[in-house]
Amino acid sequence: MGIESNPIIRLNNIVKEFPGVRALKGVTFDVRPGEIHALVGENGAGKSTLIKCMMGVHEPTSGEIYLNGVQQRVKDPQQARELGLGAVYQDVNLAQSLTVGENFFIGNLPKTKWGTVNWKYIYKEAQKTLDELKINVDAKDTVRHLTIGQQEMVCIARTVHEKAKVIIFDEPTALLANEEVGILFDLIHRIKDMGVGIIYISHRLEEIFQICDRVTVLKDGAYVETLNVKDTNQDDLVKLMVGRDLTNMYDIEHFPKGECALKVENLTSKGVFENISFEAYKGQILGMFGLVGAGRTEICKAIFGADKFDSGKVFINGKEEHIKNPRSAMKKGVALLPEDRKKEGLCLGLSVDFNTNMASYDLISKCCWINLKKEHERTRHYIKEMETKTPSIKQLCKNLSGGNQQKVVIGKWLCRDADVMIFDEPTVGVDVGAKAEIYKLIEQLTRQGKCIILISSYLPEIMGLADEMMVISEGKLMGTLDRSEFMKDGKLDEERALRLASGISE
Amino acid sequence: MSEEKSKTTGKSLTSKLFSGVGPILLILIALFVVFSVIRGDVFLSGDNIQDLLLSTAVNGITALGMTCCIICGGVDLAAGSTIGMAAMVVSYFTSGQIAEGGLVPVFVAMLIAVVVGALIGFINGILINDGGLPPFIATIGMQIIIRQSINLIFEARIIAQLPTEFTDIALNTVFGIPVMAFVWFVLAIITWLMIKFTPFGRNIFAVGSNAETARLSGISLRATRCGAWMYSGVMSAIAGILLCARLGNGIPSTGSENYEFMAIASSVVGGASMSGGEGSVIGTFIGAIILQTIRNGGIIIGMNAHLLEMIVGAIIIIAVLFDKNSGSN
Amino acid sequence: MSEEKSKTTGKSLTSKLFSGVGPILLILIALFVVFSVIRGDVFLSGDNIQDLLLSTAVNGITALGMTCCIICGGVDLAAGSTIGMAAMVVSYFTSGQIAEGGLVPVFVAMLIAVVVGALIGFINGILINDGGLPPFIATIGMQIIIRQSINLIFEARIIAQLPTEFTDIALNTVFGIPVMAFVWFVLAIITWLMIKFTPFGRNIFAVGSNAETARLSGISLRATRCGAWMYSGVMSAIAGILLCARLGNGIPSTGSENYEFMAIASSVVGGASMSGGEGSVIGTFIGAIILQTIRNGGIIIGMNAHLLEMIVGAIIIIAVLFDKNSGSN
Amino acid sequence: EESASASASASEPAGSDNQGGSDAELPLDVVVQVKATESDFWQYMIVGAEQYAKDYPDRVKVTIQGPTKELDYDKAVSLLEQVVANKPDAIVLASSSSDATVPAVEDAMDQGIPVVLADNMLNTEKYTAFLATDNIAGGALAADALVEGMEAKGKTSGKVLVVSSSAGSLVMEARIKGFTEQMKNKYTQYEMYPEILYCENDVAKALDVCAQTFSANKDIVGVFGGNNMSGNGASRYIAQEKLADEVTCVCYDSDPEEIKNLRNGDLYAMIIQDPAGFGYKGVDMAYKVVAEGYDVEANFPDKYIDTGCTKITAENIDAPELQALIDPTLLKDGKATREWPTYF
Ligand SMILES: Nc1ncnc2c1ncn2[C@@H]1O[C@H](COP(=O)(O)OP(=O)(O)OP(=O)(O)O)[C@@H](O)[C@H]1O
Ligand SMILES: Nc1ncnc2c1ncn2[C@@H]1O[C@H](COP(=O)(O)OP(=O)(O)OP(=O)(O)O)[C@@H](O)[C@H]1O
Ligand SMILES: [Mg+2]
Ligand SMILES: [Mg+2]
Repeated sequence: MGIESNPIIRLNNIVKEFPGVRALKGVTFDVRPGEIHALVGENGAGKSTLIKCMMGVHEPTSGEIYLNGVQQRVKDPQQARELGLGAVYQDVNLAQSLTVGENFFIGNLPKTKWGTVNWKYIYKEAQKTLDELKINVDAKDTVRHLTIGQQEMVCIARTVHEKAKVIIFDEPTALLANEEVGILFDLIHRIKDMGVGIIYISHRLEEIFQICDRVTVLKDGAYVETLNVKDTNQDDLVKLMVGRDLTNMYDIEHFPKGECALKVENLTSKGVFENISFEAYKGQILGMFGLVGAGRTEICKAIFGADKFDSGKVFINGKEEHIKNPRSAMKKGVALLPEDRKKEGLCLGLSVDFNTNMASYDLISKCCWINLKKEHERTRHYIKEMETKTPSIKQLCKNLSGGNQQKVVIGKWLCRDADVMIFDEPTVGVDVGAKAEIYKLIEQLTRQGKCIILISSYLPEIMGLADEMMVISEGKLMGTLDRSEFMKDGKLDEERALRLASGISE
Repeated sequence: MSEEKSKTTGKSLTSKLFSGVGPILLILIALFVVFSVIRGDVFLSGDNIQDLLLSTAVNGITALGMTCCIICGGVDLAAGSTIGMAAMVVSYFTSGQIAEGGLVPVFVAMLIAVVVGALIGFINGILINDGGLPPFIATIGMQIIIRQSINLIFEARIIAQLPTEFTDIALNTVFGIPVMAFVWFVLAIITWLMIKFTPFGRNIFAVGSNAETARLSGISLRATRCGAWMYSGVMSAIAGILLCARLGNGIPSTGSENYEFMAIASSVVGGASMSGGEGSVIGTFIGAIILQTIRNGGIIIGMNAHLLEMIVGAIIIIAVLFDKNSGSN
Repeated sequence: MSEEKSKTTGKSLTSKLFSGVGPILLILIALFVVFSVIRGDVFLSGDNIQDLLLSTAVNGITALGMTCCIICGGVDLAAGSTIGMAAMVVSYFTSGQIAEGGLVPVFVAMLIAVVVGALIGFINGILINDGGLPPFIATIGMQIIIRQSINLIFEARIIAQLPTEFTDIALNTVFGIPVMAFVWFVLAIITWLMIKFTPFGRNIFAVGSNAETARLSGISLRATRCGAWMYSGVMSAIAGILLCARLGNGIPSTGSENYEFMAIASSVVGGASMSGGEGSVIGTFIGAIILQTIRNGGIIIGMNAHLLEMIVGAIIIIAVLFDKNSGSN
Repeated sequence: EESASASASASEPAGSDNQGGSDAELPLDVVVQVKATESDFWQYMIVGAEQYAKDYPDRVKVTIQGPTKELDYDKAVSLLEQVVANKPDAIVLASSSSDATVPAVEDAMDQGIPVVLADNMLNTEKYTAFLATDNIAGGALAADALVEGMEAKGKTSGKVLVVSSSAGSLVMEARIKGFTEQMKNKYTQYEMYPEILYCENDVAKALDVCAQTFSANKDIVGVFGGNNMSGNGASRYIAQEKLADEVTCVCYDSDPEEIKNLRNGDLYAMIIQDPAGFGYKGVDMAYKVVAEGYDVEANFPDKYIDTGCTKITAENIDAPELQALIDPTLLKDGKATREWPTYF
């Protein structure tokens, strides 16, 4: 391992200012060949901004970038690529209407001797890389038809294919399930062995201890410290990031079962999920676990009236309800926090204020007249409650960091005060501090007697929180485990859940 | 955006109202200064200011509805033909040529025209929401259909002999303001209130910004879209009624010359974003005045008609450029 | 999409070419059947098919450029005025009225007109990319400016006395096909090849699909956008040259009557998506033919002109509805 | 422009339009507003008006005004309102609508600014004089010419087609009415094609609609093009398809294409109006009324001056005295001169 060798890339005293926001306040950071260097920090600490400066997406306000000891000005992404820098961004999608193969070569399409696009080569090469990485995607498929998880894998494969000298991963596991995380880690190790420098950004700290060599901590845009991973531990890291101790965040209070709030009978949507039946109770957290593409999102969307289903019954508070659309679901007291916050959770071009209130204007208006004072009060209340980092309630959501965006979405649904709340991957891209807050919030909601349905692909989270856990595989309910069944002597029995999730019945 | 932002800051009412429309207000002031310096005696005369307001009213009213559609993520390219349809409907029902003394009282005829406008808007909304058509295409299709319906139904003939109580609308003033301009002001205030203080107004922003998010937040896409295009249909119908009073006849081709484009230009010059979720009534109001001021002033200083129209085109581009670039800083 | 998908499947060439355009091909066939049943003797005659192709050519060519702009995420509303400008430029440089025997040889005059078209496209591209203007607004502004430039430069007068070697283009045929239609076919094939097989063509899709991704992948947005609108400018200029040859005179209002809308309608009927990243040359080709077939057949069967145009409007809506709903299954 | 303020100070009482307003300074400030600047026909009227100013620079100074497009009624009204607000010495107006501009015209007359109307009559009594073609008579003349041409070709029966520019235009309606009634009443041996074809003022569309209608109806023997764009397209179609032996074409107004087709025998006749005369005589009238106190009603009780139509065929197309009538722009370049009619 070339830990002691010269860095491939070194950032010196990088400062980046946005109008009204100083996102980076002099960050110094380097990566050596063959090392995996983690970058951690709370939401809005400036991680994404730092790598965007490195990749020529943003121009740093001041500071220098050295590549192999030579100072470089990275003026655009094209140049970054030529310099051997590759990135898998947290928030940049693929070109949706192009094929997977084309996305591999976008901006740099291979040509035949006549100067036309060499399609054969494109598909052959792309497929080769996909196969090597065991990604089960056809290079000729249109990206639009892939799931988010698959798209993410395609993004990674593309960067690997470009044979970059430095590869940046910005929260690559956020949308992946355990199995895929394993594949990804294998992959990262292989790349590392090739002598590539890797920058790894994640809010899942245990991953850092699993694969990283060094870790740099950012806080509020400022550089805090760089440590060797083997010289530190999770608690110390959290303390550096958050500035305070966080004891076991999954350690929330559990409450006794209340009445049945939601009952689903034989819910079926052909080809997506079949014969799903379950009950969820007041004061309880019902976990829904499964691998990516298992169909959990679709089940919940069907219950919420956002998707159509073919047959089955939904009972709310013991009464059968025919829910036609999200509005009628909301009227019956059901809320859904969607998994893709940018596409389904937020109006990115509108303010925090607007987004917080948009699902509940009817609650703060009289005779079609909105009470603006209440609107602002509520927004301020939830910003304070969840410690959302935003310069003002008028800030546009697109200018917030990923984690803070998620907090806005949660705020929106808290405004509605629903009885049954479905959280679909609520902590994706959320920092440890905020995660702990979200868990506390969930705890508080169950204390108030609300019924929570929690979808997560992140096993520690779901096992830590759920009172009961449903495991879904390929649209079928594989089994429901009680907390007592997966918590044996205070330890989690991960194996059983994973076996069910992979479709192996008991 | 402009409007959105303004409302929380604790500044005075004026600064609240005009924050965000700064750049175009500057353009408007610049135009006034230029024309006043060259021919202030005429340009600033009470008569001319009345003329300016009167001749802006039709586009100003159409642009109010257009702004709603743009905020909602689309355009209403049927606005001009709705103007024409409303003009013909109101003429048909009031003309002494069709029936002695008109078929129905003027007021009822106006109501019918407004209902027709709303109906057109409703069809647009359904085509866009339930048919999934891009608003551009749905409303171009409707534009053609409405324009040709006018020709078919009214046999492409001019309807004359409108009652003077109707045509006088275009001549009278209230508080020294032409009635048409007064109606425009009132509708602008109503639209502003609607956009700022009603859930429907907010829903338009939500749907225009991100329809899927809006749907999952319990907002009815159908109600919102139909509402926005119906509002535009109603505004266009009112504009058509007033234009008809001004023209004194029901002319089948009323509203055919770029009325949509001018309404869109007014909205966009006023800060509305063609990608939806952004727009302000005050901006649109100023935008409409800017476009008419160029024409008005240009004629007063004796500019060549073609050159003048060319400048209108250039100002549309410049105003939006200006807005974009001062907005991002 | 239509095109996108087709290329991978290992089917025969025909099925490759036409996969994805199934629904509109059906509409076209239905139209042919209807008109053939009613007046097949006239409608299917060689003369009429020639006429049909000839009269589709101008819109067909304009629509090719328009499709590129739509794929790239915008529209070119200056297309019609570019047609007019090209027609006037080529007339000015060849007319015997301006100079004995024309100022320059016909070929050079055509080249100049094409360069002017490209230049207009370039300005559009710069306004859209560097100015950050929505394509709709940038090209409306340019439309007004170009149209008025024509009036100013050429004094809004018809230019006559064009050389017959030029005007004959519209009368001659190659392989039994009118030259104008032949040019259209050739340009369609060139455009198809460009879109499918050149990096530039693919970049248009990438930019229209997701400009930010394209930029991060190192695609030059400026080059791609300027390229797309320049292509549209060049196509419009060629359309304008041919139209001018057909009209035999340089008429200042050439290309002003909804030429843009028809080009957009052809593209969208052919499956292009107004939100960008989607569109096919074959679809556009068929779309253009559909729209002209209705008019052609409608007049042959003696339909009322207004009713006929109304049906054109309805078909635009229906074709897109049909395409949406069969496409999503 | 200096005189604008001069006449503004001379705020005469209403109805004094016929008295000698000799207090206005010479040259008079006369505004000529046309229906559309973007059209050859209205450019001809402008040429006429400017020619008068060229002939008598000491009498008038002419300013040209008008919307770019004819259908833009709203803009025409605003324009006129502003023109009136500018207080010129006189206005010559070709208005595209009959009522829309009435208030502004009445306003001008009330202020003592004479308004001479051209081409299109307004629904008011308050105007100084009206110079126009009798379009119904012109349409009938077209019918006569068409029949003359058809008979010369030995076509004594068959269908007759009308190509119009666009629906809903008053002058087009009048011409087509004049034409159709003459055909139906006087020449019953011919059959009118039941649908009017519209070309939306687009020559390409005129070509297309002719092509399809002719393919479907082999018995068409005559075509009437209602304005220059429709006539241009119709005659061009006949020229292209070499149908001149079978089909006779007559059209209203002239343009270069029509002249060419007339010479080649593809167009039988043009019915031309005198747009330059509208301009020249309109300004002349304005001058006479303001400066010389000319009394219109004494000479023309209904204040109407028919500027007449002229039938142009291959016989008289080269007559030197008609050259400037056929193409008034020749006046501008000094390539031709003409005698102006002495109506008054
Ligand atoms: N384009 C922008 N305009 C204004 N402010 C911005 C912009 N981009 C980022 N910021 C701000 O810069 C700060 C850093 O954001 P960044 O996205 O880098 O955080 P992050 O560390 O990646 O957070 P997360 O873990 O939530 O993704 C935040 O306060 C954010 O609001
Ligand atoms: N746009 C689409 N087109 C085709 N199939 C789709 C599409 N979206 C989802 N699917 C399919 O629907 C099923 C469920 O997908 P989804 O990823 O939403 O499930 P999930 O259990 O919520 O997974 P995740 O862990 O990502 O939340 C999968 O088989 C997926 O392939
Ligand atoms: Mg980030
Ligand atoms: Mg999911």
